[in-house]
Amino acid sequence: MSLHADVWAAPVLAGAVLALGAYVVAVLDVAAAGLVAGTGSRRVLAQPVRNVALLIRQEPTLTERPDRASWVLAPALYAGLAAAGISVVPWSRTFSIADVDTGIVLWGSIEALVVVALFLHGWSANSHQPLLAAYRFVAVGLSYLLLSMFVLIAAAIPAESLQLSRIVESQAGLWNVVRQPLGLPLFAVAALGSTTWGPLNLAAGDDLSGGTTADVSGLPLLVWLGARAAMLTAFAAMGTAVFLGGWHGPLLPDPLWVVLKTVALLAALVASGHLVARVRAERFVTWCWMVLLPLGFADLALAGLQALR
Amino acid sequence: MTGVAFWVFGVAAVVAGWRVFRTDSMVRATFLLLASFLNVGAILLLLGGAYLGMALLFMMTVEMTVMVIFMVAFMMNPAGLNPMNMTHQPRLAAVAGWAAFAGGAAVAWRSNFPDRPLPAGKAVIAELGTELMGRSMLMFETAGVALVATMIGAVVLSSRRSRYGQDAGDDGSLPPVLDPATGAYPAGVLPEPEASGHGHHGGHS
Amino acid sequence: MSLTAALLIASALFGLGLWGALGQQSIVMLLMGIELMINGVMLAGGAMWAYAAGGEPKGQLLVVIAMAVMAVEMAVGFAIVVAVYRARQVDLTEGLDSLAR
Amino acid sequence: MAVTLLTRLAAAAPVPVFVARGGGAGMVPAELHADTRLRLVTSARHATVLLAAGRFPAALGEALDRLHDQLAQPRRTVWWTPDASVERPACLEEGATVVTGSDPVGAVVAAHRAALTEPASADPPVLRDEPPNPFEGGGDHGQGGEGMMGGVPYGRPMAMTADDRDGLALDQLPVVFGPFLLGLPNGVQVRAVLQGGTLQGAQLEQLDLGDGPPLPGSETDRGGPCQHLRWVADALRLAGLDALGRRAAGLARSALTDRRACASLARAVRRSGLPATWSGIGVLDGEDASLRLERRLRFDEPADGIPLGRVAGSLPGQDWSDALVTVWSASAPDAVASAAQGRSG
Repeated sequence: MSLHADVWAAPVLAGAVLALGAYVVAVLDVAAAGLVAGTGSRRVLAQPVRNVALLIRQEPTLTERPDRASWVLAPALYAGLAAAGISVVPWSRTFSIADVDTGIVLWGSIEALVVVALFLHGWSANSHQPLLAAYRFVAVGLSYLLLSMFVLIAAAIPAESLQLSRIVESQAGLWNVVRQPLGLPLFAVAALGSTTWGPLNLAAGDDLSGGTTADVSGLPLLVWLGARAAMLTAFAAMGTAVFLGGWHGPLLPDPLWVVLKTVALLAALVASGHLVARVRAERFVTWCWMVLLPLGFADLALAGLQALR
Repeated sequence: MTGVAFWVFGVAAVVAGWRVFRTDSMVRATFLLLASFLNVGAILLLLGGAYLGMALLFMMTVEMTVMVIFMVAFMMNPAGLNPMNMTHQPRLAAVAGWAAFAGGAAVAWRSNFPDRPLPAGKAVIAELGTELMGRSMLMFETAGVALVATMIGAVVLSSRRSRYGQDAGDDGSLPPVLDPATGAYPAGVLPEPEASGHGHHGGHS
Repeated sequence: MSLTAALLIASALFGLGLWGALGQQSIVMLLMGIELMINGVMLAGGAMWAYAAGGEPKGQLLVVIAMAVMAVEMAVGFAIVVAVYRARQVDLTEGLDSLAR
Repeated sequence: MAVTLLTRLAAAAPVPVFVARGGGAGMVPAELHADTRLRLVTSARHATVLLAAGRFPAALGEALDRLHDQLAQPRRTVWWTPDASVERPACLEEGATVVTGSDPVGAVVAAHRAALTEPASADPPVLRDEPPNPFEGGGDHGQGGEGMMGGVPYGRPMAMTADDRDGLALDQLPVVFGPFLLGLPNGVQVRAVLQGGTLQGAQLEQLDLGDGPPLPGSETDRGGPCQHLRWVADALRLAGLDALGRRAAGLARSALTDRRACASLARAVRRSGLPATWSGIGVLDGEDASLRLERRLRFDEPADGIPLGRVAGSLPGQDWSDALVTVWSASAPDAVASAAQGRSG
């Protein structure tokens, strides 16, 4: 069975992993942007550090009569959810930070609470564009949530467990990405949605002057953007565990496989942001219910049939 | 340790539940209710209901997200920036609330429930699954059918062209005319003129 | 942590919910009161399951059914709010004192 | 030591700059996106430097002052203008660096470094921290109207109910967007009535852009590849394709347009799915935003800009983002800008 981290060490460990992950996301983002723009990829390692330094030096601003408690709590909630998410991901056969036996259900709750965090962030500024972004995000969020739950439950069926380590173990012979080919793409939709990233950047885009972040600057903005990148890392790690076979792989040690697969998945998610145009919210919601959700059903039905065989 | 955590979650659940009806901001009210649910979910986890607690977190979060949109859409002054009072029969409500609490507390205090604690190491999640798909399948399926019926009913009730045909438009909540030739409406349901139809948020002038 | 303590908190939640459901004018707030009452019921059910029923799976089933009831209550409640609002532009219980349009 | 290291790192970061386009600026500032020393931001809150490009008379100047005060400290203001003798708003009076040449990037970077290293001479606010209009409340709770609703406390109308497309009469909120928003032609602001994220009504107002010479570069190649590429650069930013927008801006800046590079950009844009995403948005005169994008990518002669009044008429019922796409594609912002210049010349 899996080893759990100590109660007090767990948050520190999760925070460290996520900080590193957020840095990797930022580096990948700068590199991908440079490649697509044709401006080259010089200073990719230094630029994220400089941007962080600038945000630390910038003073936070206030709007007129914001909902202060929510404004402070929303970024903290987002970051905390990312930490909870990364905690259930197993890094090797013997270690994950907190391998709870209802890992999949916990992940579902995290995705649902992300919608709350984003809504609060947009709502609390008492300003138009953040509020528009918040409304829009709730519509989108409620659409992709079901999708993600379906594919995660489908992955739990062959493992006969809701626990992440058991789900990885069940992929020893065949990875879920082959066994349930619809799973990973649909999970990626939820990943991009929950982090409002790339083609699904509906709550932080330039069409709304930065969406929920439009009136945030300085340290609160840094926390929010950091939490967003950390959440993307958590999603990539989760995708690795559930669909890409987690630690399974030849020659290399377990954790290295997890890291490699996670970074590869992150690179794909980040690159999509520079290659694919942002979808329209209304059209996405329609697609989600009319096309993607039936696909999610199909994924679940396929997993069920395979289990009956 | 678990004892302290239990009381922290318990008090937080009660305080959040109390603040729900004491804040002006509808968004805060909704998320305070969510906080109350999350704390109860945490208590269920402490009690050993590994699946129940998690499911509560998940369900209530989604439910409250829908709730908050309703709050902002339908309530006037949803941010609570203007002070206002939206209560009635406060004394009756308070008395009933205290009475319910007193009754429950008396039961908790005085009753002798059998002392049969949850055995340690019981596979509660697997047991729940077997129960739902085995002995109690009928009950579970009934709940499922009820949920589907609810979904259909809710859509029919809230849809614009609901009860009376495809293109009824605004007349969706009006019964059809009795006699198409004269256009007569049933007694008492004459469509009101536009102006008086917008006595918005009535009772607050 | 004991059965008595859990039932005490559950009755506090139930009482608060009843207070809110009876005292609030807005239909949506009334729904929130009912939700809080069911919250208390679920806690009581969970506590009984853990302390007095020896972990009998039917206890868990009861809580699951309570959750389903809550989902139904909420969906139907919101549908009624929308229907009433469409017809009368009110969201207060006082606007619902008659079933006629 | 630590603090100086932090400052040194911050000073070396790409400068987050908010570009406000005024009279005579045309679409030239779009080219700034190509410079890797800068990072164009769409919210003033994220910027350290406010780059005011062109003229800002009267109402436009007031809007610029309000925008200026929203930048977080430390901040600096740079005024890019061919003629610094024209009327200027308060935020461009003192302390603002004036650039009259064709390249403001050096000045912007210098301003950014100065902002971080010399906090003593911070760029102070020019307006007092108070609502733009006095409180005019009335009613039971000071809200300004009858009962619970309505009124204009602080000069901003409260949300009121009105019919909408679902047949539910929910609150609608009158708001003003612009005039420095990405996707709006220079000096244009939107008076919108919002219900949720949907526009129920919209007016487009062209604020006075003043008289004077245009920014260097805006006269070159009107209607030619450069103008199209500038338009495409902004359109791509609006669509969330920042990096591709940077490529388009780079091509626009390099004046002698490399045909192969342009073709490759057009391919990348088509591959991104943007034409499909924009199909069906803002149909006016038989063309939607997608067709207008295609026309720009092919460097076809632009259709004459559709008058702002007609564009505004097509906005109700659209989502806010679709509305921005409609305005940016249909109003032909270069035509708007050159019309304003033609009037001045």
